Amino acid sequence: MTNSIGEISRASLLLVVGSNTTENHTVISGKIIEAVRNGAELIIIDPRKIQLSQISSMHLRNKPGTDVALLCAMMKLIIDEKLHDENFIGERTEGFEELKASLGNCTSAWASEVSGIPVSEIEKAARLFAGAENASIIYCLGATEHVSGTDIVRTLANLSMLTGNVGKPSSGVNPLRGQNNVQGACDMGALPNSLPGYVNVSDDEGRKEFEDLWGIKIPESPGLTVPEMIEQALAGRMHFMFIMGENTVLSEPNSQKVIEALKNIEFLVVEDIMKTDTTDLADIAIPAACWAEKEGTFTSTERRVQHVGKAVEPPGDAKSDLEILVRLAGIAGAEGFDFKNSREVFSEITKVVPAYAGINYERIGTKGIQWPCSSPEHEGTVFLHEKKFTRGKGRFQPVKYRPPAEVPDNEFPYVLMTGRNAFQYHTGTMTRNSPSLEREAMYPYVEINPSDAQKESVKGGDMVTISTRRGQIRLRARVTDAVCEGQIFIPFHYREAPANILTSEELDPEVKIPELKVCAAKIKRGQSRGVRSCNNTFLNSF
Amino acid sequence: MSVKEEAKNLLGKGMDGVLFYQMKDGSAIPHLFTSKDIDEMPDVREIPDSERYPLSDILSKLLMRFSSAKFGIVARGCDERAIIELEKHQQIDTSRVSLIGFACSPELAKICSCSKPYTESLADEMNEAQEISRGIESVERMSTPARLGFWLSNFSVCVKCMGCRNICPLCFCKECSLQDEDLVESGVLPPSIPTFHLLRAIDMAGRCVMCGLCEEACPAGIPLRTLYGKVSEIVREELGYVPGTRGVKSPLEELGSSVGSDDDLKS
Amino acid sequence: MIDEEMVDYRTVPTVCPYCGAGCGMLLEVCSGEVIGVLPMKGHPSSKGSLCAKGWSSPEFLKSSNRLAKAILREEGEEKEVSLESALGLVVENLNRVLEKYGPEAVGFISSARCTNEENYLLEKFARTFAKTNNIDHCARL
Amino acid sequence: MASDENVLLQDLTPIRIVAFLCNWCSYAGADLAGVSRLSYPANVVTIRVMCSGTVSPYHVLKAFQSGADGVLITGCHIGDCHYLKGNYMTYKRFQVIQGLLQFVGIEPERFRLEWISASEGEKFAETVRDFTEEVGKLGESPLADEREAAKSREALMRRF
Repeated sequence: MTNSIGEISRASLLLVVGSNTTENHTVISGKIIEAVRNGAELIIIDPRKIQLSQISSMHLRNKPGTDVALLCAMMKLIIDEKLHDENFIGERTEGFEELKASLGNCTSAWASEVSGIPVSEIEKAARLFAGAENASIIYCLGATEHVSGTDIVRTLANLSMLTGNVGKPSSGVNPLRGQNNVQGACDMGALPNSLPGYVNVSDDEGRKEFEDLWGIKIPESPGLTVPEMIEQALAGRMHFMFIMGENTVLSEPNSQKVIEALKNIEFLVVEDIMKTDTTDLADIAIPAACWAEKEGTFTSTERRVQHVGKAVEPPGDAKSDLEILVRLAGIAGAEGFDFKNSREVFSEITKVVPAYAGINYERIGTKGIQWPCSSPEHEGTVFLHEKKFTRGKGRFQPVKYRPPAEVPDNEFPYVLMTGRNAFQYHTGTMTRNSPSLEREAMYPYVEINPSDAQKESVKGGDMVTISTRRGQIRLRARVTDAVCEGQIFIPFHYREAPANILTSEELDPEVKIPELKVCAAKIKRGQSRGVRSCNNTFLNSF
Repeated sequence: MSVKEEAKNLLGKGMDGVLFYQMKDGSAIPHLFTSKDIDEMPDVREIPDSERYPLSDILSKLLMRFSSAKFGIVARGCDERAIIELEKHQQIDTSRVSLIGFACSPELAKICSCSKPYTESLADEMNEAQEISRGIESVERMSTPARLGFWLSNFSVCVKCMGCRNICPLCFCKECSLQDEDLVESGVLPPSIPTFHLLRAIDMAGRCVMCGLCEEACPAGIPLRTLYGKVSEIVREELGYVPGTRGVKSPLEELGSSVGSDDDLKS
Repeated sequence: MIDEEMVDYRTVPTVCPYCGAGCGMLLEVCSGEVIGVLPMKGHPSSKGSLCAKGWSSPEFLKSSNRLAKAILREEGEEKEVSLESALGLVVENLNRVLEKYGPEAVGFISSARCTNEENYLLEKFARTFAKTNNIDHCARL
Repeated sequence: MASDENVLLQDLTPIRIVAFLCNWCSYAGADLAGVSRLSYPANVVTIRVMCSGTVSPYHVLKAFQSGADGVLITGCHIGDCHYLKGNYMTYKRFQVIQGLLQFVGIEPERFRLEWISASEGEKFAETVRDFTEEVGKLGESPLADEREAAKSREALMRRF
């Protein structure tokens, strides 16, 4: 996030793109609700009806994967009507003319055609956004899990800079991180193309510093992303894999392929806190301590480095991942792993990641510190880019709309979207073992629009088979207008009906994010089981 | 005498621990002080106003877990009221509890709209409590449809975190009506409107000690104090009962205790 | 005062293990056991709120599905092994693969569920010991 | 909860009333009304309970949730309760529920408590007639389209 969670409630306009905030980032949605109570306009761009829709000023339910078109048309209108912030663009940015030129054909009429949103709505949203004092953009994986995932992020940044909504409070471009420490894992360089602190591995100077520090030569070409590793494994070129705390089988797209790939690896090590579908495939499964059983730091979506306290001892032989890695390095004879505890590791981190330089455990305390924090005197940074952008001037990066990779056809007429619900989390490793959450959302289900349900003669609670080119799953239908006609939605938490059997592994060419939010599917009504045996009202809200 | 000295006295008199807050990196967190660390007990003035926790609920858990231990507690007015009410529901055995009372700051009392921001032991030194409306009047001034709109829109942003129930010192039932499938459908957001919130309001009747922790815990900012405050007002005015006061149990808990005059009832 | 039982109750400030919002929470600990959770009132962003998941986070700690022993799978047979020998096997196989196929044939998947320190260590291990950039995590999911 | 009440209620338009009748007095009173061929509107679904004091607030809320436009509780007169003081409890609860309903914007006239003895067939018929008329004037319960009513952004922004 360029800005902080606390600032959201003071924004005068919030643009929420592809985020079911209430269900997935509940406490952040609380800030959005507070902003609306304070009179903020709320514009939602999301094909699905979400809980925030009922308090929104506008809900643009566009066709999945067409966000870029919609936003480009909004920008064109803003420029055409001279609603953009000329001072900001002049002083702080470059490449405006290129952006303007690139938007030439992005008329509202065109965007309306592509996205299915009426021209008047697009124009109204554009004017509202441009007219707002502090407009804050909040987006999540609904926006980015597309083949055009990078484009949408650029488009949002363009829109934000165009209207001068960067570098001031209650504005900015704010991705909501789905997991407690995605931000930190990226900061730490657990990425194939970057070293800690986002130093590119191909950057000779940057790499050199690490080579000197670690006393070892680092390969200069970027490594493989998870989807690419899976490809390699499938091709028989990946012989050893170490998975630390991830249920890859359920979380990656096209599960059947993932299972095959993992089976194909000669030696697979999986570390986890629970028995999962992935540990079941491991040659060695190593028991890990969970968050309550170890000390360390997490970095939240607002760049807040926070302390995780150890409350209890882990069960049995389980050890913290840190201890396991240190012992592993010890056995392997690797140098530079002589750490007694997380504090010592953290102090090394502060030496290699400039944004963390001024942070230590004492300063983190119970309230955390937001990076960048360059020195022990620096108080941390509430919002980024106040005076200047990291690279100096903010660069507009023109983007061209690309449709999703797999669109519905006669055989597979529905657009399948996947996501989470409020009471389960990711692959359910934790939530499905928590009775009070499991009771709320015990059964896998597919959301179907009432008119589609009628077409397919499906009633709420019926068992249906959903299939795509990659596989099929059986689950219950939930008939609801939360999804538009021609679209279906399946939460991916459930191993008994894993949605990722269905999903497409088409990747964004730049950052390799899979297109989990759009693929083509069909519905087949299965045998109807006793409806009463499961939660009837929930499934049949119509 | 400071609370620390009073707490030390209690430990000297055979108490096993004293429940209060510990200051950790600028945050107040609940902690049970024993003779080992009693010296670290902070003064009541060090506790930030915004950092209150359901100490009475924690005390109840401790009493059940350590079935013969005796505890002291450094309590605010609302903690004490909750303890009294919990005792009436057999959730706390006060013969194993000693209470050290303190008064909240005037600022906090104002934020909480609290009419009794101190414990009974301090009642003589304090000014006569004044009754403060908790937004009830302004809701009542609305027209009936506006009132309905106000509440339904507030309920509609509920995220069913159960924070209001979880943090409530008076919510101790093993089986919760909010998890009754017949009343509140599971898995649906917002939870059944308005049933979910009315159920909780009804359950608060004759119990709510107006500590306000529910409203503070609500991520959606629903004005729960106002809702439960109204229920408490009805119970006080119609049934003559104020939760958290010593003496009789709530008339809603007891079958047959008489209410009003028989003439009232016959009409 | 009681002699046998040692009374203790403390709360441990920590961060919610679920989404990236990073809400502050306190774990209530009694005799080495987590007995509950409270929202951290003074937390700068969550300000004393939690969601349904945060409130129920201690529930999975004692799940019967917890992995408590290292498990070795050989020819379809599962057996429990000591952590030390499990780690020994990991190193043995890693070295074997590195020798036979080179660093391109090994991959490390880190986790957005683990701490900064752990991510840093795994990344460092992959790059310095296995000499590969094949390190990634689930940021895209 | 798929329920038989729902099915019944759907057939009885436009006004739907749920009446809880105590077994010993009011149910007998209703029976007498029937035997005496007294006419009263057919909008009412009766639920027989052993004592009006067993009607939990949850039942009342459930009735409204299931689409009732009005809820009527009837019991023995004070002093006549077959469980001695069950109806005192009814009265206490009634006050709290009615006050709460009023506070959240549901007309208090939709919820009524009447004491009807076994011999008061006429009173039962009259009560149902009167209550149906009163609720009829108010129209359908605003809770029937709860989600529509909840949509208002303006209402959320309203401050004290």
